[in-house]
Amino acid sequence: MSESVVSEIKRKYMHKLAQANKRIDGRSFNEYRPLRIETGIIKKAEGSAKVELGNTKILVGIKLEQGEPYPDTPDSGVLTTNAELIPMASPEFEAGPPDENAIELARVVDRGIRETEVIDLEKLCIEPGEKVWIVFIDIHVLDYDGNLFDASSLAAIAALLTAKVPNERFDMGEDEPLPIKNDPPISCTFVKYGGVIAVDPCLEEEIIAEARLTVATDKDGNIRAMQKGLSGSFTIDEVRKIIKAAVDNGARIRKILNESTGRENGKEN
Amino acid sequence: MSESVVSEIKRKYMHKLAQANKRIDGRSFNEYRPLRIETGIIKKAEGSAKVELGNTKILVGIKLEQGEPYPDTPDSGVLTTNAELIPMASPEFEAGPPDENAIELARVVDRGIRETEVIDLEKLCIEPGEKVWIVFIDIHVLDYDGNLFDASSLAAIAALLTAKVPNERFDMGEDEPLPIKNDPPISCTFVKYGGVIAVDPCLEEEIIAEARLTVATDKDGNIRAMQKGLSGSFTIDEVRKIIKAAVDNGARIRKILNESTGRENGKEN
Amino acid sequence: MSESVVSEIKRKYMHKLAQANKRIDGRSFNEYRPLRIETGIIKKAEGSAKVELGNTKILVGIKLEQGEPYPDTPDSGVLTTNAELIPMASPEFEAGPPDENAIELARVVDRGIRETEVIDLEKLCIEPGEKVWIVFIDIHVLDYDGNLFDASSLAAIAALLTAKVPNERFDMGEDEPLPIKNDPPISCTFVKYGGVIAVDPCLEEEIIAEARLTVATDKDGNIRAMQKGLSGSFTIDEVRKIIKAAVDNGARIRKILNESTGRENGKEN
Amino acid sequence: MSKKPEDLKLIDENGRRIDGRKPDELRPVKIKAGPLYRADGSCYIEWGNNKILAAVYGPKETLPRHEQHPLKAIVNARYNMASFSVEERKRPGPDRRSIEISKVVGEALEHIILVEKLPRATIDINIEVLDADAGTRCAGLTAAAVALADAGIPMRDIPVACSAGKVDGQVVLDLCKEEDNYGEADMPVAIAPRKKEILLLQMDGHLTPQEFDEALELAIKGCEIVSKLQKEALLEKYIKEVGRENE
Amino acid sequence: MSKKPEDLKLIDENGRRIDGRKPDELRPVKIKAGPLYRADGSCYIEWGNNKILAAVYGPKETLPRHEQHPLKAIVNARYNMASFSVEERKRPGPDRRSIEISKVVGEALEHIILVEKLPRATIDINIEVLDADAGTRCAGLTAAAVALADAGIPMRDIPVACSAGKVDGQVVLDLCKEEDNYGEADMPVAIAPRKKEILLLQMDGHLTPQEFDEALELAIKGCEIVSKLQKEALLEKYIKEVGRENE
Amino acid sequence: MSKKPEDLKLIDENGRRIDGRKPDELRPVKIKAGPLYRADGSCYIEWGNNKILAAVYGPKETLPRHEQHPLKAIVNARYNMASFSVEERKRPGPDRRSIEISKVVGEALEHIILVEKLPRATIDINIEVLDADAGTRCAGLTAAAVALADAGIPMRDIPVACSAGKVDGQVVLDLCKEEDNYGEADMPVAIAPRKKEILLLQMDGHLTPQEFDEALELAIKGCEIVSKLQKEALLEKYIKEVGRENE
Repeated sequence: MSESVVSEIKRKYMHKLAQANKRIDGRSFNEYRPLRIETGIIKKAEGSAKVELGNTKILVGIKLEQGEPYPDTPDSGVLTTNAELIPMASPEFEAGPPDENAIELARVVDRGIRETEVIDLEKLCIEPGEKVWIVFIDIHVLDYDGNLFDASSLAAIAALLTAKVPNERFDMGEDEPLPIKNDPPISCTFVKYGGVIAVDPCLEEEIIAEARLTVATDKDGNIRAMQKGLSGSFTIDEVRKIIKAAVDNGARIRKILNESTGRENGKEN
Repeated sequence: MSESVVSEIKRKYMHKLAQANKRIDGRSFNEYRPLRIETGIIKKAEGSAKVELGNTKILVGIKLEQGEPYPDTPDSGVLTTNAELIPMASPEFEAGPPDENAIELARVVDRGIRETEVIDLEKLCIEPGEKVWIVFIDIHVLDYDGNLFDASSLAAIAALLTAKVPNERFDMGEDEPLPIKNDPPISCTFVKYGGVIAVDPCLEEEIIAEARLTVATDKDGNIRAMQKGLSGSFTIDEVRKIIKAAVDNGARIRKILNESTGRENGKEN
Repeated sequence: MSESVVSEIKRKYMHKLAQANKRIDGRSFNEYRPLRIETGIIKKAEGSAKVELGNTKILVGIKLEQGEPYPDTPDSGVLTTNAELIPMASPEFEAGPPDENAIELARVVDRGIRETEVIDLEKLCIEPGEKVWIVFIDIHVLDYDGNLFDASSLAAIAALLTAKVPNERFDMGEDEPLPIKNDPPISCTFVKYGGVIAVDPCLEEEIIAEARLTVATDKDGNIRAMQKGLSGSFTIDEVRKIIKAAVDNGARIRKILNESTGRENGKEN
Repeated sequence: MSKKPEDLKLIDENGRRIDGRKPDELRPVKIKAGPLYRADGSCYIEWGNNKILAAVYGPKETLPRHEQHPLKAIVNARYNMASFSVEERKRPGPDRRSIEISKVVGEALEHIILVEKLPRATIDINIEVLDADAGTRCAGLTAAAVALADAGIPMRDIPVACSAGKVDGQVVLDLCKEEDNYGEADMPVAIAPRKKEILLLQMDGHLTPQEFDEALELAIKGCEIVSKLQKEALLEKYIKEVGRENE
Repeated sequence: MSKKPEDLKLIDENGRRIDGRKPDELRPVKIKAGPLYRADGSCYIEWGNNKILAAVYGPKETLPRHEQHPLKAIVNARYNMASFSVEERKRPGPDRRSIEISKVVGEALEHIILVEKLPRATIDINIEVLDADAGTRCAGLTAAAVALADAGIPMRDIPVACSAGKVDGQVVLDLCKEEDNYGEADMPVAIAPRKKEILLLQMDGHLTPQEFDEALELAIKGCEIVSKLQKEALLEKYIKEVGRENE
Repeated sequence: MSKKPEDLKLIDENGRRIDGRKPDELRPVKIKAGPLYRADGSCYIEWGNNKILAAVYGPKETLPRHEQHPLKAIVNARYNMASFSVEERKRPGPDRRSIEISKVVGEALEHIILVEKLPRATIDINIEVLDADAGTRCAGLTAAAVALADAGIPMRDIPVACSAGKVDGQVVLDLCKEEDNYGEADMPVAIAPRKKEILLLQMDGHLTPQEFDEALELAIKGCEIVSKLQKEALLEKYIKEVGRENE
């Protein structure tokens, strides 16, 4: 994003730091920024979470509406994920329909939740073939200082884990918790620049990054999703190293997620 | 609109005129331009009216179609207002979807009609919750020489007052007049420039205007809608003075409206 | 298209050639380029045809879906034609919604098929007023070297003549051939430049062409459609001469079409 | 060209058409030059039940500059139907039909404008159909030509358009709505009348080469009648203006 | 202003409103200056159940250059509702309502910015409604004004907004959702408090001239209360920053 | 990765897959370089039932100029599915899936182009899926790489792509449609074969780290087989051209 406007001087400076085993914000290469998750903050939403990852701030709101199921899954609720890179979050973001960056972000978050079957979509069927719950995950990027993939994915999951089905609004009885099926995957993103690999890149690192790899892992240390980005390449060994680090970081992040969503004991609904 | 292209010289000249208590087209500051309303001119439309206000020309056409009501008002017809600032009317207007000026115009005209309940929407229900009449008000600006708000609002009202429900076209019996509920509000627009306040601005005045205020009043002299525009400000006293003038002008305009729509005696359908 | 970028030199050279009774690719003025039609090449489509006309390559795919009929023809299937001038085919084509050239192309092809009633749309009614087959003709221009009108029209017709109704995909029994009603019209396009009229223009001729005329004729030598294009004019005599040539070329092209679609004996379904 | 109801006769036993006209008779046509204040040139036409306004802006500098043509003026035509101009309300904005008509009408008019005298300029032609009956493209082109003349755009001639077609097997002039819907062919034609150059020519339906010749001749005859009305409208405006100046 | 259910009383026998407030009482308002990292200036406001963020970017060079204004800064305001901020999910992107609000809020704020000191520049104002109750345009404008000050944009004053209206025949301050839906008039007002200049004024419903005077006076009173909270929020941030610098 | 019907077996008792292949067996792949006339480089690929065309235009000057990159070429990839290439007709134009694929494929190819040798230039890569089976992004990237070479774009290597995945608990190469729908993981991989650099890597499903290693190895093996076919296709075209020149 906007690579051409960054001076070569800055790039060279950061490469030099990398050679000296240093990051521009003083972290070690395997150090995640401070992470804060807050849920249930939007009254009008069925679920919501704000994630602060360093200076990056993401707000995710969940809305449930009723609609028709897809013809090929008449017994299942529908999941749809949208990301808005609003101009508030960065001078580089422009108003208008989602661009390729917003679309990639929404699709990666969506696949992580969908493929792992975090939500029990079959329990969101109201009338088979006729009426089901549609779960809208809306990712609102408020402040952009790098690593939207991890922050957005976490915020979406935290919002889902604490969301409700709004039966009352539709005169269908009392609200109930959104049915959760599987433990969510934890996404962990790495970038490569100047010969080093850094976890949880801040914006200045993203701007000069050559390649990016996001790995989502489950609580058993298995891989649930991967997404490589940018025009640089990885060696096979680098990928293996990243997977290992993603599993390690994933466990720590999962703990924070569980604490902030009242799932400390790891028990599932 | 296009302020930057007007020479400062013109602005200064008009300010000088204003100090000498003169307007560029010779009118007094409380003088409305000649107003002409013609109805029933479009054969294919259910109602239509052409308003000529000085050189400004507006054509409004009314179409009625059948559709679903809004879920929260299952017993009511639907009203929808659209304004097209077509390139025919001015070299500044561009083809394409309505811009913010067209949208503000449509919304102000719409609110005036909707909030005062000019149309009896409940009589436009065909089958509760299933099928109602949808009233489309389409404002077509043909020639732009200032004060679109008043001219469009008048044309929309004149077209509605003389419109029919096209029962025949839908094999539902004979056509009947569109049910009118309340006496329409009359919109009156003022601009401020160079220390003076002028009613019914022509285009040259609009270009240099600092602030604009539209006040819609009913036949009892009450205020039914206001819309301030442009980046200048008004004092409280200026607003009071404008309201008084809007009531006075409103009575004169209402007379012309009633004459041209066959409502001379003020009797309502 | 991109006239302004062609050097005047090229234009003058081609005018000189024309005076010497020569075309830039060596053909005579009434000579069509080699034509090759291949059908049934896209497995996922209900019908498909690739037309190679000189270097111009067009792929047309037919899809049938189910949907509602138009209210005024409740017993008829629906025909819809779309053309995509994809950037693959020419450096002048841009991604995005169809421009005026693509729209004119699609509409001319569509009218030729619709007005002649090539498809028996009444046989494509499934449930009157409720459900009918919608026939999608999608014209995909792959390689653009002039005369898209004739090549696209031929490809669309060849694809239709060999298409099937996908009953199996909708659990409605076995697939059957798309019902064909009338013999298709054959479109033949001419351009005028430097005082001559040339059939089947290549791209270099189209760029400098002053006027274009497409004439579609049926097997009895009658005129079924005409479309004049570009900003030049024709005399009445030129139009008459073109019609004559369109009938002659049409017969030859029809033979190739029938051979490649298995309609050699001219018998209709 | 929809399927005709079986009992519908478009030509009666006396050879009269469904609206009472003879085969070679035009609908009533009224033309007024210069009705608009802002436009550089304008024209209002009533042609049968069609009501159409045309406005011309230009010549003006083409902007942004990289779109300028160094050798000639760019002619943009925009044909638009008001949403209330048709039986069932039309969504505002261009549909595929109006984009095609804008293209063919613009190309036809461009031929007659001395574009090479106006390099780097743009001429915008706006055609607004306010009330639509059959034949709007011919009426719109005819009005646009008057608006161009009213704007003082240099032209070789004043184009004019009229359609002919085939109805119940008979070649007729200037099809009305029912004839357009249920006839066998419709053929809009625009010409530059001075040299009878054909500027616009479209056809759908079924014509033998002989019928085509007949229809083309008829359409040109219609064009020549309307051409006179165009010139009268321009003259009337000119006389009024001169009158005003002499007051 | 929907049709009121017949048994709904918006003012009770003690003169209390449906949410317990007195007629001239504001909902609780909390303002925080500078919560965002990337923006040049920002503000978070909670006003009743409204939760709104405002961010300002600029002044920066207007690009592309041909859009620069040679004599003043261009002020772009963008009011946006998050799709989850309302009862029924809103489709992302601007609708007609938010386009109108962006326009009137931007015009109101432009008046108070010293735009003539920043020729060729652009100032972007973003207002994001995260949780919506009635009165978002007033709360959003109020937050945007703080964000502008936080960004160090030169201003003549700090604008502030508040609505008044009529409910069950009574003029009241700062309508809540039910009052907005079933009341008789709603009138958002924005002022520059120093000289009581009226920057934004909209009204729908039914007010006699006397009621209008009363409502305007009440709205201005509300503005003045909120204006103090704006200044406290800016002061608090200033004190924090000074404190940090002195550490 | 939809829910698998219970009685569906994707691997039979003999270890054969649903289309008869062995776990490490590719579908039939045919590549033809240079089938298009207008494009600067092109390639047609058939991979199983996939039929895909790729075309390259460039390097050409980036326009408008303010979008030029002073230090390198801009690489634009556009992956598009023809509306008739899938079971249920697809609306023309880019959907979210094709926008994402365009992005990841373009980024992968950019790495291998010597963009720094072509400052201010643009290279446009068009991938048109004409008939779609599983694995279109791998087949499309593979074809695009051949088209780039055919266009004479300077490259460090010729990229190639192939997917691996997991089906009925077994790691397999090059998933077909049923395996993609009902398998446990799909992982498209693109590499620069000379140094085995990983250019594209996506995965959805469930893999243990061991399975991932196995799948990656298998995908690279598949890439190497297809890489040979790419080079043969380019050689064949080269020989034909030389032959023609020597005639």
